[in-house]
Amino acid sequence: MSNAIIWVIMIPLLGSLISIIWSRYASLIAIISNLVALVASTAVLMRVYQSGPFLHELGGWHAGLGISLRADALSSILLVMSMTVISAATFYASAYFTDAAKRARFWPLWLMLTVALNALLLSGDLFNLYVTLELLGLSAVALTALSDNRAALQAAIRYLSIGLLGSLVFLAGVALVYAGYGTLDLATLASLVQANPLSQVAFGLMTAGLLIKSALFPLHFWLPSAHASAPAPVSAALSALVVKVAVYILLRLWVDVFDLVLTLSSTMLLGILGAIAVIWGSWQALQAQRLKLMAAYSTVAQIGYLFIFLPLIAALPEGALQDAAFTALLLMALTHGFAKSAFFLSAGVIQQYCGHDRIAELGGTARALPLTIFVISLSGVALIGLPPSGSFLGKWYLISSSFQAGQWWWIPVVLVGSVLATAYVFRILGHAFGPGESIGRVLNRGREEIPALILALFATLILGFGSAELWDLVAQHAEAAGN
Amino acid sequence: MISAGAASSILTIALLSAVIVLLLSLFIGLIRAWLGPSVEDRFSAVLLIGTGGVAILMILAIVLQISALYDVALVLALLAVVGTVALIQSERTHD
Amino acid sequence: MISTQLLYALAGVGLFAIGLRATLLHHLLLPRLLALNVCGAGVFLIFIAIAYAGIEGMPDPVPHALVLTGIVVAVSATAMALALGRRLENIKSDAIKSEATKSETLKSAAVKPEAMNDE
Amino acid sequence: MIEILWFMVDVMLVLLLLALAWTTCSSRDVMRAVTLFIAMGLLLAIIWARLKAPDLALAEAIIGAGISGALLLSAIRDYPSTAIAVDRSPLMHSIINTFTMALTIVMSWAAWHGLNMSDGVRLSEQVASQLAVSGVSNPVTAVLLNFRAYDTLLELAVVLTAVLTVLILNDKRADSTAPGPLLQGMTRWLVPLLVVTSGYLLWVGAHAPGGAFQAGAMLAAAMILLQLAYPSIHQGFNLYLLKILLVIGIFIFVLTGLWMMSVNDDFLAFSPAHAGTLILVIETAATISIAAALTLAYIGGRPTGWEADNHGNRAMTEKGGAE
Amino acid sequence: MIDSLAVLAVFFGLFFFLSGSIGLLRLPDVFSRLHALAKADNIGLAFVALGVILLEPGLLNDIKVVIIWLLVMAASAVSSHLVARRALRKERDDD
Repeated sequence: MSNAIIWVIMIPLLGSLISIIWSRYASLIAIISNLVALVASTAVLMRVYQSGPFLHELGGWHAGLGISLRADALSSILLVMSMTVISAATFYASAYFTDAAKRARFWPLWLMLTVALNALLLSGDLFNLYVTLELLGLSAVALTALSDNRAALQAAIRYLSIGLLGSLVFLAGVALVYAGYGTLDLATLASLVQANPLSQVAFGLMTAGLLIKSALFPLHFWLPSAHASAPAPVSAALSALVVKVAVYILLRLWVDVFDLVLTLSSTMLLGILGAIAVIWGSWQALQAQRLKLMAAYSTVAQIGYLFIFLPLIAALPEGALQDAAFTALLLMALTHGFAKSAFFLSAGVIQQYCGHDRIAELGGTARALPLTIFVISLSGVALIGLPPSGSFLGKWYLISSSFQAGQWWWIPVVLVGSVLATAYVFRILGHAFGPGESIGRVLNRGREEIPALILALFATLILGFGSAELWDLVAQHAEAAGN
Repeated sequence: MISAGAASSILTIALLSAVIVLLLSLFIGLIRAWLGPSVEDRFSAVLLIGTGGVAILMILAIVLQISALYDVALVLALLAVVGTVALIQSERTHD
Repeated sequence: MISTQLLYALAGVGLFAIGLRATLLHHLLLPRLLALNVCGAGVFLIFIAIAYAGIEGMPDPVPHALVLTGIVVAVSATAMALALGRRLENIKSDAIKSEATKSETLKSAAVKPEAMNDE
Repeated sequence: MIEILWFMVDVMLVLLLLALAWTTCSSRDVMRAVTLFIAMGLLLAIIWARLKAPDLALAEAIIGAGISGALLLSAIRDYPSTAIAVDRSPLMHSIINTFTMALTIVMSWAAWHGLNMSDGVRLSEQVASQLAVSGVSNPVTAVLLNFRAYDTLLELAVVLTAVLTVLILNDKRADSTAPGPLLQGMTRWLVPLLVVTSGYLLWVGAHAPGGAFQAGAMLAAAMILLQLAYPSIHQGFNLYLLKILLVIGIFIFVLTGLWMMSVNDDFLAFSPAHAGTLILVIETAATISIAAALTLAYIGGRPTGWEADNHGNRAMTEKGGAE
Repeated sequence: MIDSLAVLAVFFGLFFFLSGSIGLLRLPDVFSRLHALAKADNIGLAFVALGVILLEPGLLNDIKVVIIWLLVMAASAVSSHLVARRALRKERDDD
C-alpha cells in the first residue's frame, strides 16, 4: 500500500470513466470505488501516523521540475474525513435519486468531485492546486445544476462565475510567485520565501482568491443559494467539504509557506471578518424559512469560527499553546464537516418526504421520520457546540486560547454565535416535534437515514471522545514543521 | 541556424518596419470592427485582422527564426476559411 | 530584455484589471464570461512575459505548458457556462410559454417564488 | 536601431491588446463584444509568437480564438436580446473603478519587483537538463506530458467534466436549414485538409510546437464543419462508441500511469527508452477525446438518443426535474 | 540581391494591405469596403508571401507559405461572395 496516495485519486477517476460507459451499473461502481478510496485514504493516514509526513514525487521527477503529492497530519485527517463523508453520501445518493436517468448523470460528476477533493488535499504544487481548484469548482457547479430548475441554474451560474474569478485571482498570485521565486513547489517555496513586497502581493492575491472560494463574509454571497438549491447529497458535500478544502489550502499557505509574510494585523482582519460571519450567518440562519437555506447560512457562520482561530494562532507563542489552538481549529472543521453533511442528508430525506423543506410546516415529521429528526438533533448538538461533540472541545479551546493570547474580544462572539445556533436548531426541532397531520405513510428510508446517522455520530461522539489521537497527530505535525 | 543578427541587420530592420505597418493596418481594421455597423462589416474586419496576422506571423517566422510560426499562420488561414464557411451556414439558418 | 518582460507583464496586469473590473460590473452571463476570459488572458500574459528570455535566448518552457493548460481549462469553463446559460434561457422561455397559455400555472407559480424568496 | 524597432512593435502590440480588451469589456452589444473578443484571440496568438511561444500561438489560434469564438457565436442565438446593460449604482461603479485601479498599481509594482529579484533562470535549466530522458525534444511537450503529466491528466478531467455538464443540461441545438452547395463543396476538400493538419500537429508535437490539445481542437473544427455540411451525419454514429471516445484519453493516460507504476514503481514514471512511444500513445488518445468533447460542446448538448441505454425513457427525466 | 527583392515584395504587399484597410475604414458602403478588403487579402498577402518565400531557405516552409496563400485566397473569395449576396438581399428587402 505504499502507493495508496495514488490510488486515493486514481480509483475515483477510473470509477468516473467506467460509470460513464456502463451507466446502468453506475451506482455499484461508485459505491465500490469510493469504498476502495476510503480504505486507501485510511492507509495514507496510517502511514502518516506511523512514520510521519511524506512526499510523493510523481513520475520520479524531483519536486520543482515535477509535481509532488504530500501527506501530513492535517491533509491526511481531512482526507479521511472527506472520504468518509463522501462514502456515506454515496450510499445515501444511491437511494436518493429515484430516477435512473438522473442517477446516471449524477455518478460521473460525483466521482469527479471526489477526485478533485482528494487531489486538492494531497497537492503540493501551486499550479496543480489551481487545476484541482478548477476541477472542484466545475464539478461542484455541475452537480448544483443537476436540480435543473430556475433557482438552481441561477445559483449555479453565479457559483461558476464567482468560482472562476476566485481561481483566476489565485492564479495571478501564482504567476507573481513564479516570477519572483522561480518555483511552484510548496516545500521549495517555503524555504525561499522572504518578507518582501512581491511575497505580500502574491500572497494577498492567493488569499483573496481562496477567500472567495471559502465564502468568508462578505464574499459569502454566492454560497446560500448554491448550497440550498443543489440536490441533498451534493449540498452535503459542498457545505461539508468543498468550502472547507479552500480553507485548508489557505491554512496550508499561511502556516507552512508564507508564515514570514504574515502580520498580526492581517490575521486580525480575517478574524474580525470571521467574527462578523459567525454573528451574521447565525442570524440569517435563524431568519431562514427553509431548512436547507438555514443549513447553508449556518455554514457561513461555521466557516467564520475557523477564521477566528487565525489571529490566535498568529499571536500565541510556538509550542503547546499554538498546537492546541491548531488542533482545536482542525477539530471544529472536522466536526462541522460531519455534522453539516449529516444535517443536509437528513434535510434531503425530509424534503423528499414532505415535498418541501419549509421550516414552519415541518409539524409531524418527528413522528413520521424519528431517526431523521434524531440525526438532525445530533448534528444540532454539534453545530451548537454542546458536549460531547467535537466542536465543544473546539470552542472550549477557542475561548481558552483567546484568554491566553489576550484577545478576549472573541469570547462574546463565540457565546453569541452559540446562543444563536441554539435558537435556530431548537426552532427546527420545535416545529418538527410540533403537531401536524401525518403527511404520508412512514417509509423505510434506511439507506438514506443510516449514512446520515453514522456521520452525525462521528460529529458528536467519535470526535468528542477520540480527540486524544488527533492531538497526538497534530503535535507530530508541529514537530515535523519545526524541523 | 543562421541568426538574423549582424549579417542581415538591415533586413531585420526592414522586416520589423513591415510588421509595424501591418500592425497599423490591424489597428484600422479594429476600428471598423468597433464601428460595425453590420455583421458583415465586423466579419470583414476580423478577416482583415486574420490575414494581417498571417502576414505578421510569416514575417516573424523569418525574423525570429522559428519555423513553427508558419504552422501557426497555416492554422490561422485554415480557420479563416472554416469560419467563413460556418458563417454562411449560420446566415442560411437566420433566413 | 528585462524591459520587454516588464512591458508585457504590465500589459498582463492591465488586461487582468480590465477583465476584473468588467467581471465585477456586469451581471449578465455572456459579458461576464468574456470579461473572465480577458482576465484569464491577462494572467497568461504575465506568465509568458516571465518566461521570455530575449530575442536570442530560449524561453522558459514551464510557463508555456502551464498557460496551455490554462487555455484549455478556460475554454472548458466557457463551454460549461454557456450550457448553463442556455438551459436557464430554455427554462425561462418555457415558463413564459406556460404563463401565456395560463393552464395550471397556479401550482407551479406557488412553489417557485417561495424558492427564491430567501435569496 | 533594431532594439528601437522591436520596442515599437512591442508597444503597438500591447496598446492594440489593451484597446481590444477594453472595447470587448465595455461593449453595449454582445455581437460586437464577441467579435472583438475573437479579434483579441488572434492578436494574442501574434503576441505569443512574438514572445517565442509558438506552442501557445497555435493553441490560442485554434482554441482561444477559433473554438471559443465558435462557442460564443453560437451561444448568442440562445438569448432573446443582444443588448448589454450595466445597472450598478454610480457609487458601486466608482468603488469598483478605484479598487481595480489600486490593484493595477500594486500588482505592477509587485511584478516589477519580482522580475528584478529573480535570476531569470527559474525552471528552464532543470527542464533543459532532463529533456534528453523525457522521450521528446519539444520542451513544452516534455513538461506537459512527462514532468507535469499529472496536471495534464487532471486538465483532461476538467474538459470531461465540462462536456458532461453540457450533455446533462441540454439537447443539441436544432439542426440548421439545409446546407448550400457551396458549403458542401468546400467541406469536401476542407475536412480532409483539417484532419491532415490535425495529424501533423499531433505528430510534430514530439519535437516541435504542436501536440494533443492543438490537434484535438483542429480535429474538432473538422467535425464541426462536417456536422454543418451534413446535419444528419451523427445519426449514423454509434453513441456508445462516442462515449468511449470521450473517455479514452483519460483512460489510456491513467492506465499507462498505473502500468508504469507496476514497472517502475512510480505513477507516470516513464522509462526513458519508451517514453517517446508512450507519450505519443497518450497524446493520440487525448486528441480523440478532446476532439469529441469540443465537438459536443459546440453542438450544444446531447445528440439524439444519447441516454437511450439508461432504461430508455426520457419521459422519466422530465418528471424527475420537478422533484 | 535576393534580400532586397524580397523586401521590395513585402513592402509592395504592405501598400495593398494599408490601402485595403483604409478602404475598409473610409469607404461609404459595404460593397466597396468588401472590394477593398478582397484586394488587401489577395494581392497584399500574395506579395508578402512572395517575399517570405524568397527569404526562407526551407522547401517545406515554402510549400506551407504557398498553401497559406491559397487558403487565404479561398477565404476571401468565399467571404466576399457571401457578404455581397447578403448585402444585396438586404438592399432588396429595404426597397
